[in-house]
Amino acid sequence: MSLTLEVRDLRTHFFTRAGVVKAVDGVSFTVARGKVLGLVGESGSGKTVTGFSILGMVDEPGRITGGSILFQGRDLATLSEEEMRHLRGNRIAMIFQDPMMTLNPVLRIDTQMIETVQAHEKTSREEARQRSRDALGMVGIASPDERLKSYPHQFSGGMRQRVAIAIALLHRPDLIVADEPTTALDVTIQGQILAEVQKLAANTGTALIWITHDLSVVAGLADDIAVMYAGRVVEHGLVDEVLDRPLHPYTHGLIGSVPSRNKRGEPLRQIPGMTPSMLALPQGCAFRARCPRAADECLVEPELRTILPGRQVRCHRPHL
Amino acid sequence: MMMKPIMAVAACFGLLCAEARAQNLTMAVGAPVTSLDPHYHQLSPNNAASDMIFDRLVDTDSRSRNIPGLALSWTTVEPNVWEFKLRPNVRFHNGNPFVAEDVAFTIARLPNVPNSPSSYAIYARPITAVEVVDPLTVRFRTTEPYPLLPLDMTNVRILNRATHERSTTDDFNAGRAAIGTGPYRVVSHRMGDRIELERNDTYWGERPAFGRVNYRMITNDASRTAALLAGDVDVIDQVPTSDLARLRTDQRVTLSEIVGLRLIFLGLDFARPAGENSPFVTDNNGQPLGRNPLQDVRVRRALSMAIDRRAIVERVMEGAAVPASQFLPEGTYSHVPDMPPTAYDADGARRLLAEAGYPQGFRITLAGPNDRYINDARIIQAVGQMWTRIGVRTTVEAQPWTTFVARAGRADFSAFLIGWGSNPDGSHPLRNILATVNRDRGWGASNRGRYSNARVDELTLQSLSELNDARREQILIQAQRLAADDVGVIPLHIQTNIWATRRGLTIAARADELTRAQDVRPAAAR
Amino acid sequence: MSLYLLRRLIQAVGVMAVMSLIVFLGVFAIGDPVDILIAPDADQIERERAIIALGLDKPLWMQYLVFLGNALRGDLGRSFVFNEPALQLIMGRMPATLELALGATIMAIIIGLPLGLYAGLRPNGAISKAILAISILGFSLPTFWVGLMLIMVFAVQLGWLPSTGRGETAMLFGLRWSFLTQDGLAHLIMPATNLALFKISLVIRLTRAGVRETMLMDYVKFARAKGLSPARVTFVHVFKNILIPVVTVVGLELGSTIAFSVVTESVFAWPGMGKLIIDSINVLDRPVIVAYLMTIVLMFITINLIVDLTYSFLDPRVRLESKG
Amino acid sequence: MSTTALPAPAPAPPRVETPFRRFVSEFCESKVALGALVVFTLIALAAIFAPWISPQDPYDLGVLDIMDGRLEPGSVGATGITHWLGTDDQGRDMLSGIIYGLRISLIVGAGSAIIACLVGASLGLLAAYAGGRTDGAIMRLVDLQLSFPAILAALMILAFLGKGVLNVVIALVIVEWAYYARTVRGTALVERRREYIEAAQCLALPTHRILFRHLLPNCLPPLIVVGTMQVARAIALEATLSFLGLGVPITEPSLGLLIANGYEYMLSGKYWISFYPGIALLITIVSINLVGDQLRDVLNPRLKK
Repeated sequence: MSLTLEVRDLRTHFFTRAGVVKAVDGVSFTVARGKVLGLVGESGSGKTVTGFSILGMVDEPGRITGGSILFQGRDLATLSEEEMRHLRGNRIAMIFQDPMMTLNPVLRIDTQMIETVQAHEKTSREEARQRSRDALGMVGIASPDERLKSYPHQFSGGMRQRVAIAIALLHRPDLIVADEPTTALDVTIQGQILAEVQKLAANTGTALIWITHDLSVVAGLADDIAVMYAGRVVEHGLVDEVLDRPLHPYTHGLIGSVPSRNKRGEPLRQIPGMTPSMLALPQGCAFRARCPRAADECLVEPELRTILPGRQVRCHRPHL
Repeated sequence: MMMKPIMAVAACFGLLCAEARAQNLTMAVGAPVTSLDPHYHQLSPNNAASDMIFDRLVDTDSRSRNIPGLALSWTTVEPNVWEFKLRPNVRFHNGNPFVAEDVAFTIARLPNVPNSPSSYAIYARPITAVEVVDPLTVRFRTTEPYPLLPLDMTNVRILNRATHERSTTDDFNAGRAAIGTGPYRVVSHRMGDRIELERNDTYWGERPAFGRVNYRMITNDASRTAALLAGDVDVIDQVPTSDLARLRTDQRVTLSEIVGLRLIFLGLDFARPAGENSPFVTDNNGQPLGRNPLQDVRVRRALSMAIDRRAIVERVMEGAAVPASQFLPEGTYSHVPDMPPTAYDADGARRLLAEAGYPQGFRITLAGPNDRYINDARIIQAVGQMWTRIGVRTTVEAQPWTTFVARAGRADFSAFLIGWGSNPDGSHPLRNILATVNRDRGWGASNRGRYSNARVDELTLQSLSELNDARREQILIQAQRLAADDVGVIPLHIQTNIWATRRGLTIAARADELTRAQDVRPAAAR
Repeated sequence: MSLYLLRRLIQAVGVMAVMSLIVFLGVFAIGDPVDILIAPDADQIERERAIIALGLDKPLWMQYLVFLGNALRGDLGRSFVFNEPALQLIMGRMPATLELALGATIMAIIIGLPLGLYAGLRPNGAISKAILAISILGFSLPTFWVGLMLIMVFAVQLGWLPSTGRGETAMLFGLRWSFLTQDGLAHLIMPATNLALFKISLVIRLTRAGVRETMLMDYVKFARAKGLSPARVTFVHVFKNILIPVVTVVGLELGSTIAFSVVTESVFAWPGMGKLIIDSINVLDRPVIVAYLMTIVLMFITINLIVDLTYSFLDPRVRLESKG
Repeated sequence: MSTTALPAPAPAPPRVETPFRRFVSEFCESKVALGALVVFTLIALAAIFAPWISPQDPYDLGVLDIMDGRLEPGSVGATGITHWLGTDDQGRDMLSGIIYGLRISLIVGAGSAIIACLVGASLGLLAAYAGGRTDGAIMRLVDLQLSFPAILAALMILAFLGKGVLNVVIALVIVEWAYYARTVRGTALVERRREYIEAAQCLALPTHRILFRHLLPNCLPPLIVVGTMQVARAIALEATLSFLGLGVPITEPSLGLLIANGYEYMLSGKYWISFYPGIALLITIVSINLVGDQLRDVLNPRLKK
């Protein structure tokens, strides 16, 4: 099993006027070829920043301050912007959350696809167009020739996301970072897209990082799962194992709040409290204040420990 | 070795340029010429342009005294017949000879220029017939003895019947018909921008100094001065007083000045009778007074005495004016002698006000234009300061001429500043400003204060049929003195007309404000 | 499309009728042209003759009807002052103003867009801040003052450029243009700069604001994630999106420059329409004012039409058929 | 809350971020903008308290004396006042004139810009939102307005209403509103195609709510750009009108009128008559715009993370 991506102790900090925001603070995980990693967490937990860090697209005032991102053995954190650019959209692609906003409204679909092809390969326009057409076909868009000549606003949301996915697939990348790509879509379309992405990943050997806050999405899709809280991975393992037997109290709470897992008639369980401000994280475990199992020892920050085979957790008092 | 011919060529070229520069004259005037038709629109800039192209029977010198022009002499052969002897051997630019027939044609044309916004017809109106005695003698017949006819003729530029029989104003503006007997001929005309002229080498009079003239219109005062300082133009007129201090000391510039014929004065409300309110006069609390204090000669005198004319001339006009007591400057026909400008006497003014029943003064609004006369808006503020100091609290209201003149014409104001450019004859301001408004006589057309004095009217009428110049002058002086004693208007100052030329040139400054190329000469040739 | 144009045309005619009515009433309210035009020593008889000669003796409504009747035949009247058909007068002055306005607009775009782009892409850089600060100077001082300063420095002190006037012209399409000769171009530089200052600032600021916003849009991030070069991201993805406000304002400004070049033209003695209109307003030369305004309205409507058409070209979401 | 955890000895109690505090602290992020705000506040205070701080009442003709006219900076006039910035041609103390002039200029500039913005933006939004005949009518009105020279408009107002500061404001509003309308419409036309407007329409929200709560905020950035510039433009336009004799009354000069008056003396080296008012105008406009720039950046929802 070869690793496509190995993130080790990644730190991405934002240097704002109010202080340093450690949006990603010591995150580690791996994704193997053809596998899907679900990166799960509440909004503000740092999962999106992790995704952008991998693509080398962290905007000011943020920057990667430590750790390594090994992509097929090369450390992305050390590459120049130009080298990074050649990987982006080519070997590593990204799919964004809001399909309404990801396509440039004033450019035709063909322009936006062809430029992607030509950004990384010296091909003729005609050939690039051919590739684009094929990619549209691949994601299930009918009459791609016609659709190429359209503008984004002439598509529905689901169709636009398919276009975005088609763009991501143009160069048959080795890694796709998908940032909540189905959140904005309705459930039936969400299902279709999930199924197609899964099929593609399996067929092409593309590794996939699926960023989401929705455990139910990951359940059917991912191989591995990494749960993030306040900029750190708090639990990492195979998807079935984590979902069946969450070790971290936060993961536990998350699973408890998924509607389908609750019994009918019972009130939904919620994690009490709010996501802490990233500017003023409490000392010790960041989850301490909301944790039903918190104790004195939680005032000391826990390490990510391997406590079961293939299972890592960052907690002094895991559910064992 | 190659250097020599090049330098020689360069030297030649330099000489040529110097020669060309000596031959060329660029003038910038502040008021746009609106037509080259000499009978289309009575307007100083147009008259100046016409003066370069056409001639008048009676010319005027720089101090506006009549001198022979196309006529060599004139006299009354009968009380109501004037005879003019014409200058022989004068030719129009196109070679046609100038003869008496052309005078008859010109007089006939004056009332018949279509669409004219202000025609020259008034100069033809007293004339009942033009008789061509011989090619060089012409007689004008009038209904009554008419002493002003030679003066009227200074306003009429002579055209050629053969050339201009069918010419329209458009033909003149296009330059096609701009053919006269004058010192310059038109090369091209771009309306509102420039006129290009070239010397008429067959001119009967003194040969103009410059072969080609570029007559440009630069209406913005500061830009006009800047153009002179930048060396882009050789002569400018209407030098702004604010630039005088600098230009007087600038080695590159020569100034030419002459006291003009334009009086700046204050008009007062005589339209409302003594027992009525004047629209812009109130008591000190802003309440109506119930009477018009301006009908009281003591109040008028007080207002005049309160004004420090010397201060206005020195501080506001920067010396470009002389304090005045009357319309015509010293040395002009019918100037009233021994009548100095009212002396500044604030205490005396306060006493007079108290005598008239206003020991605490009153409030008044002084109106005036802000784009018409030199420093007009500044002058009314200065007068406002002075009046306020004697207890007449003054509000100053300056506005563009367009709105001002309409209101002044309706006698809307209680006190206002205005100017009057006179012909050098006392009857001119008397008839237009001081005479009672009378449509049939055509009097008081510019009497915006509605001043009225029967004795002044009577004397004015008398002067208009008196052919003896000396007797006439006495009548005019008497009438003007009466009106001045009555404070019919409050004279402030007579403007000085100022031109600036680059050093090495000189221009004969003219009292009538006209800027003409033939008046410019190299300084050495003076 | 042609229906759309037709409708705009009909609206234009309506606007022009309204405009002419306003001018008739306005000029009537301001004052009487005869008061201003007539020689001070003209008597009442001469005055009445002039009133008849200018057609001002009839009641205002009748004057307006006469005007409308003539206007339908393409005759907007003759200038009171110049005795020339007003329209011909304006057309004669138009090239001068047009080249001044175009010169200024081109300067604004050539200078403003790149500086605005730069300032938008590096919002926190020292150069960007300097650009922004200096751009404020461009519209802080009154035009007439800046104009005189330009003349003082470049004509009087340095002697580099001619102080005023239009200079030599050459004929093209039967009209006189000064940008075709070297002398003419030298005369054009200062007044065009004077007019352009405000516009340059405006373009800089609009562009900067647009770029800053657009840079944060998802589609720009997505474009970067596609691995596009920064140049392509900036000049295709960002640029095309900021063009709408820029085109709107530059279009508007072109119009208003033509309409309001009054001050610059008078300071630089530039014989254009602006100088003509201020002179005409000063003497209440109504036919010229009316004809001028109708010309300007027509021009504005044309420019706005072009701007609107450009919208749909620039942004596929704006559709002509969805508008009235 | 947990039962077992000890009260957390947090390193610093997290500040309560009310929107206003957040706004203030974000605004203060730029030292330049903060400085500009301080300068502008001083200017505004000077304008408000003009009668108490200026050495002379420059509007009272009775205390002016033309014999004190055009004194150089630092001269002592006949009344014993030291004229630190010199005097103008009427003997008006320039410092006093500038302080009072600021007042007029701010009223004229800000007043007309605000009113014109309210009128123009509303009409522009309505035009873009309603489309059809409404759009056509409003936009033709805009065409009409934009082509109508400010000078003629001002002259007409002068003829109808007479002179005065308020009338200048009215003239400027009449001239300026169309700019706002046109600018807002351009942006709003794009924005109204966006889905959130459709959503709002589906919810059957009242039109004014859609216009002002949904459409307007998204058209705000270009509007603020144009708006802060139009304040400057209004002040400059007032100066131009004054230059042409159509502005405020000459005895109550604004900064623009002071500049226009002194303009004629520039060539003869009496720089102070227009230079100091020019500097005052420059500082005012620069500070307004720096504040405006920062406001725009802070208020712009899209520039926030």
